[in-house]
Amino acid sequence: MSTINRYAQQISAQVLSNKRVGQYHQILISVGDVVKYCRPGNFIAIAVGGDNSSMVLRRAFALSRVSDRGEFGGTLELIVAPHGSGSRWLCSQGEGALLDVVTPLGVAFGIPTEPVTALLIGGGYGSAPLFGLAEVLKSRGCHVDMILGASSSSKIYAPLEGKRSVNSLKIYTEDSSSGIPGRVTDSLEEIISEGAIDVIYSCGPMAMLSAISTIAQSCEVVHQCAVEESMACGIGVCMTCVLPVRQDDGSIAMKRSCIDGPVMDGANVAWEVVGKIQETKE
Amino acid sequence: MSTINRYAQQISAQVLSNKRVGQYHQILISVGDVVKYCRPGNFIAIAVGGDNSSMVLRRAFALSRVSDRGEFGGTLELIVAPHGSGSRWLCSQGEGALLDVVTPLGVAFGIPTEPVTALLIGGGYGSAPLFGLAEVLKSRGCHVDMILGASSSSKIYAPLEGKRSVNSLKIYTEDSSSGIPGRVTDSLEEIISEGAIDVIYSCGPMAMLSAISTIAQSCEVVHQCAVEESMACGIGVCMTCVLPVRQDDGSIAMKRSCIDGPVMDGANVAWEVVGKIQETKE
Amino acid sequence: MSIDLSTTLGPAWFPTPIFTASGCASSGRELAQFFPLKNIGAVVTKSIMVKARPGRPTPRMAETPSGMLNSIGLQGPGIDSFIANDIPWLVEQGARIIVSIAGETVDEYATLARRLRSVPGISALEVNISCPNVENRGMVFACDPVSSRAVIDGVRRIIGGDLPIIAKLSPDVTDIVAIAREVVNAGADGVALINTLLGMVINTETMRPHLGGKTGGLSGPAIRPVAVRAIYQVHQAFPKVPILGMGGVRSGRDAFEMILAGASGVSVGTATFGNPRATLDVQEELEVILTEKGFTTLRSAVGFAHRQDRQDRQDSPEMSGE
Amino acid sequence: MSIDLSTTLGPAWFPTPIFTASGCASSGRELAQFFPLKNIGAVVTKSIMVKARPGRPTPRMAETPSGMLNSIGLQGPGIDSFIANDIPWLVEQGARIIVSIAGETVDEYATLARRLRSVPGISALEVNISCPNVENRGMVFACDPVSSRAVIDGVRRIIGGDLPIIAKLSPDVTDIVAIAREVVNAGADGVALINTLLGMVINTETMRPHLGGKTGGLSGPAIRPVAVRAIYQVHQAFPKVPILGMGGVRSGRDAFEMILAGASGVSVGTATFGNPRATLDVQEELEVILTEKGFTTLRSAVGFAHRQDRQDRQDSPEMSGE
Ligand SMILES: Cc1cc2nc3c(=O)[nH]c(=O)nc-3n(C[C@H](O)[C@H](O)[C@H](O)COP(=O)(O)OP(=O)(O)OC[C@H]3O[C@@H](n4cnc5c(N)ncnc54)[C@H](O)[C@@H]3O)c2cc1C
Ligand SMILES: Cc1cc2nc3c(=O)[nH]c(=O)nc-3n(C[C@H](O)[C@H](O)[C@H](O)COP(=O)(O)OP(=O)(O)OC[C@H]3O[C@@H](n4cnc5c(N)ncnc54)[C@H](O)[C@@H]3O)c2cc1C
Ligand SMILES: Cc1cc2nc3c(=O)[nH]c(=O)nc-3n(C[C@H](O)[C@H](O)[C@H](O)COP(=O)(O)O)c2cc1C
Ligand SMILES: Cc1cc2nc3c(=O)[nH]c(=O)nc-3n(C[C@H](O)[C@H](O)[C@H](O)COP(=O)(O)O)c2cc1C
Ligand code: FES
Ligand code: FES
Repeated sequence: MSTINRYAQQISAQVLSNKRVGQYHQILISVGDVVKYCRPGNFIAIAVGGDNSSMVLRRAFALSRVSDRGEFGGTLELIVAPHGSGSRWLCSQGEGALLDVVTPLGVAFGIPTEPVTALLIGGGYGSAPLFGLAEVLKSRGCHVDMILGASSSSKIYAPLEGKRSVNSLKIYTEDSSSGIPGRVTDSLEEIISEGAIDVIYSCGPMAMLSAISTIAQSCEVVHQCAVEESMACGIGVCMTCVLPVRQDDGSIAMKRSCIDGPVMDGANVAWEVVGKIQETKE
Repeated sequence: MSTINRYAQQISAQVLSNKRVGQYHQILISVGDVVKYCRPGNFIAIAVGGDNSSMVLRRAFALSRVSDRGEFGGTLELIVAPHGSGSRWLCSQGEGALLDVVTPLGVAFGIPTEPVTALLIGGGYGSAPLFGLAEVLKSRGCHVDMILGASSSSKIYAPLEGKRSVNSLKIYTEDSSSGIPGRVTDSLEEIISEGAIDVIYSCGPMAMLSAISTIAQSCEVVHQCAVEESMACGIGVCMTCVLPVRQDDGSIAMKRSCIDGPVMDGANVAWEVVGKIQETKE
Repeated sequence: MSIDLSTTLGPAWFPTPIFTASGCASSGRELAQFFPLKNIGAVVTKSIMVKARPGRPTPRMAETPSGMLNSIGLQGPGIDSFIANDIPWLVEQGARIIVSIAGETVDEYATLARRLRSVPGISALEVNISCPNVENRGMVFACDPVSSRAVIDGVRRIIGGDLPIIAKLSPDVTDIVAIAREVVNAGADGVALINTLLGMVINTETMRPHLGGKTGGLSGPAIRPVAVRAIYQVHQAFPKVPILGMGGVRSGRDAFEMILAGASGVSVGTATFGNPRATLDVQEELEVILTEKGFTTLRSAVGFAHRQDRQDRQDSPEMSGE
Repeated sequence: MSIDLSTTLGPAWFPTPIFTASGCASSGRELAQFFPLKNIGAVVTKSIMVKARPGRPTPRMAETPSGMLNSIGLQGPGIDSFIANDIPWLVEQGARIIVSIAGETVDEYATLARRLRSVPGISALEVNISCPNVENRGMVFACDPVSSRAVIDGVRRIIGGDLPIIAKLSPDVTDIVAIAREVVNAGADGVALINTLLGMVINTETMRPHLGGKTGGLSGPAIRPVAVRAIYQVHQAFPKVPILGMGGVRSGRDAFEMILAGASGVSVGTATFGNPRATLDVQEELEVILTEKGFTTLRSAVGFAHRQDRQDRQDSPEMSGE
């Protein structure tokens, strides 16, 4: 734990661009040198609402793509769904606006030391960190397949550049507005076995992560998922973001998803008691 | 009372320009037809801090100049001192920003039906409503002298165009940085008698209004002053903005400066007990 | 939209559940410049006392994060002038009227009730017991079960069964359910929850309490979670007692939250200072929300947050924070 | 700047008056990534209980206007693990340590005191009595003078004169001065004011209480006026009893406000969630303000807002809102 958030810095980041993409905003911000420590799976916590804001808590966003080259030096790309008042405020920030951010936070995706066959599964804006992850995996010689799902086509975030970094991309929509009708988990078992998948990386709604976990376990595939619990502090001091996680001795501990996550081993999360658990033996 | 605020409207007003003038901001906003009902002495109440503001109360500003001609239709000019968080927010609003405003509010300056000799006295941004007032008085054939005072030259607001609408202008600064060293009340008695003043109009800090009132009463000159008490609602419903005002029967009543003012007869205000009064016979 | 927004507080009927809050609409006149008073559920007037009162010294207000403090000290014209001037005017406007009364002794409340009982056009009395009781060490009536009971009991005796009585409680108590129990037992038809929280701001320039009266009442969105909790607790304990909810309501969503918690009516106070039309806006937004949620009557939404609760009673809502 | 920021809470000395708030800094480790813990006055650790505790179900938080609700349920590792792992680490950092303890029975507090009294490196105990008392109808200890007294009395007996005891009180009471009187009489060296206010948010989508634990504790700038009032009242009643102030402090100005009201130390809680460096920032800003105001010692500013008061005692600060 003492190494987590070791490189986190609170800095002022400038908005370089803010584009609408489907139902999302793709926001590029300049963060300088801290970019060196940013990995796929890390997140950023952003203060929202400006100087006289009634919103006292930061909002968390996955780092979608990290770049340390280019004319602006270190930059981060975020994919933001205008959901409530904080994310709407963020989506309304134009070029040049200054954001108060803390990053990189949390546990990043684990990168295999050997070239493996990886399946990346994203739901909604959950695809955000996966494109950056795909680039890293490819650079390590991995084979990368990707599946994205959402209720509707406008909620699929799949930028053109992103598609280039994967070997294959399947899209599922529940309303059949694009790709395959249905959910990402519909033919997951076949995809895993046919593709000879070694490891699954996932990010998206908790229900999706839970369903993937069940399948991954039955197929005996490693499953790293980035969870999303509501977070007050994002830095491990408040205990609001906890998830029940099975320990080696079989007991369940309430782990902080901000600091012991957001990337967790899907096999260890006690999905069936998320949000329910009150008593466990520790 | 039932006619007060009769024409008040809550509208969205666009910022047409925002210029720094000395220590103030001169802000021009477009308000449309409501301008027809705006008079010198009226004020405007502006919501501050945007959608997620922690500031729940409007801020009051005197209407400095009112115009219903020109390319933008009805416009109002405000002179704003960046004082605390609300006024600083307002001063940071650039061209095109939309403001949520309620105007015209309160009692305006009374305009004499005959041409008279008027002395206008302003302290700090208190000069704001006086230039608009001067124009109206001149158009009624009045002779208009003006005295402005402030601690320092940068706190004197006296726009060039404004100077044209008065017959004479004297400036006092306490630190001698421009005009006559000292306060507006220093030679007031002489000015009143030499200038054969019929009526004084004033606006500025309460201590200044109080000092002018004493002199005006000893010289038996009518004194209309625009008071400034902190206001929660600005529309007469909360009772926070009260001032002790002497009634015909000699008793003192706590009058609302937002709706029974801000323009009041200086001779009636019980200056000596402002902020102190607890018991009066009503 | 054919949704039935009507509500009742005891025997009193109102076409909509959205009212002004006492002290935040004066006696209605000034607000009438912004919308017709008859369009909202009711006007709750500024608490009136027996005699005219000048109130506390200024400054009387301080803005605080998402709220404000006020220390008006119940400035007002006294009951005679109020009955002569304000009530007839409100009646003329076609407004439903809830008169808020306040006293420094149990007798003063009774006197007010006596003066008001035969005045036509009043729908209900709101009895503001959040005033210091001069007969009992200056302790606020609503902070003491015995004093609270005595006031309501006195008013009830005078009023008989004619006018509904709503007792307005203070949140500054250890056990608001216990106070609610007393006033209901004493004959209150309903309770109004909540009055302001006692607070203070120190002016860091002068290094003195900012308000002339030193302490003041905290209102506005900042206190909404406290109000919702109080409404929820009292509705849970007395599901049949009508509640007039208030405290930081600024939107239809906020009013809906209080209704789900158990309020049959909702007063809009401080929000009016930021938006003169707030009461009407809240009402219009509430109607949209209820419709979207599939309610056809307001009544069916009252206390809805408790319904599913009945199944999982094991986790008691009488828990504390950390 | 040669200003003397040092302060004392009973026999304990601290180089600066700015501390973390219990439950808002965990056991310090995570914050140490953002500033050296030895640079602030003290780390107040998350309330620790005898046994390990998983806490309440999620969601455990809801943002509210200028504040938040939390319902963590005192999740923690239990006293043994805490003493074995957390204290030594904090000692190593050179931090001053105030250990917050919490129990469900009077005995549990005594047990915690017994385990802690001989642990080296602890500056003071903060006794969080805002937990439900399982022996007394689940009523929160701090809401009942008798239970409050019993807890402090039990801890004092065990601790002897060695460690200062600071009793942390709840604002959810009718008379906080009365509770302060009890704990001081029982031997508390000081009081911490205030814990969170009991609140609730209803999720208008699900139409159910938003928090897993239904109610939660309200903190943040929204509650600051309530905290300042409580500090002012208790300092007025017991000018010699040191107060650790907290509730919505986010800037040096806010800490200064509490110090003027009577606080000898100030804890920064919720502000840390918005700004990990908040505690240190508050401390640095406070130093600038004190200097600008011409204070050469922190001590001379404590309770300053009362000094001029002594002259005009006629207007009592024990007034209510409207
Ligand atoms: C680790 C992590 C990564 C995230 N990555 C992204 C991302 O890449 N893109 C994106 O659009 N969103 C992301 N989110 C969700 C994002 O933080 C929420 O959409 C946002 O907090 C909603 O805030 P709001 O002010 O718009 O909504 P409001 O409803 O006003 O928020 C109120 C409070 O609830 C919390 N909250 C509300 N919705 C969520 C949610 N879905 N998850 C967690 N907390 C919530 C907020 O943080 C806030 O404290 C992520 C969340 C976490 C925890
Ligand atoms: C009738 C009237 C006319 C005014 N005209 C002007 C004008 O033309 N130009 C201008 O710059 N200012 C004017 N003011 C003062 C202006 O409203 C305050 O400067 C402004 O409210 C300060 O707000 P703030 O948020 O910057 O300060 P803060 O200190 O953050 O304000 C906190 C609260 O105190 C109140 N307050 C603070 N200072 C004053 C003050 N001086 N007077 C009244 N209330 C105050 C605010 O309204 C707010 O509710 C006028 C005030 C009134 C009542
Ligand atoms: C300026 C002001 C004056 C008030 N006067 C009264 C009053 O006279 N009688 C009363 O019962 N409540 C009074 N209140 C309390 C409100 O009626 C209401 O209970 C409280 O403010 C919470 O609601 P809000 O947050 O919507 O304002 C007053 C509140 C304010 C802000
Ligand atoms: C998430 C959270 C957890 C808390 N946990 C504790 C706790 O364990 N013990 C305690 O005495 N107070 C606890 N508190 C209360 C704080 O210490 C503090 O008294 C309160 O939040 C007011 O201060 P603030 O507004 O600065 O946060 C907690 C507060 C929060 C927000
Ligand atoms: S969000 Fe605070 S501990 Fe995770
Ligand atoms: S500001 Fe509310 S009555 Fe004047």
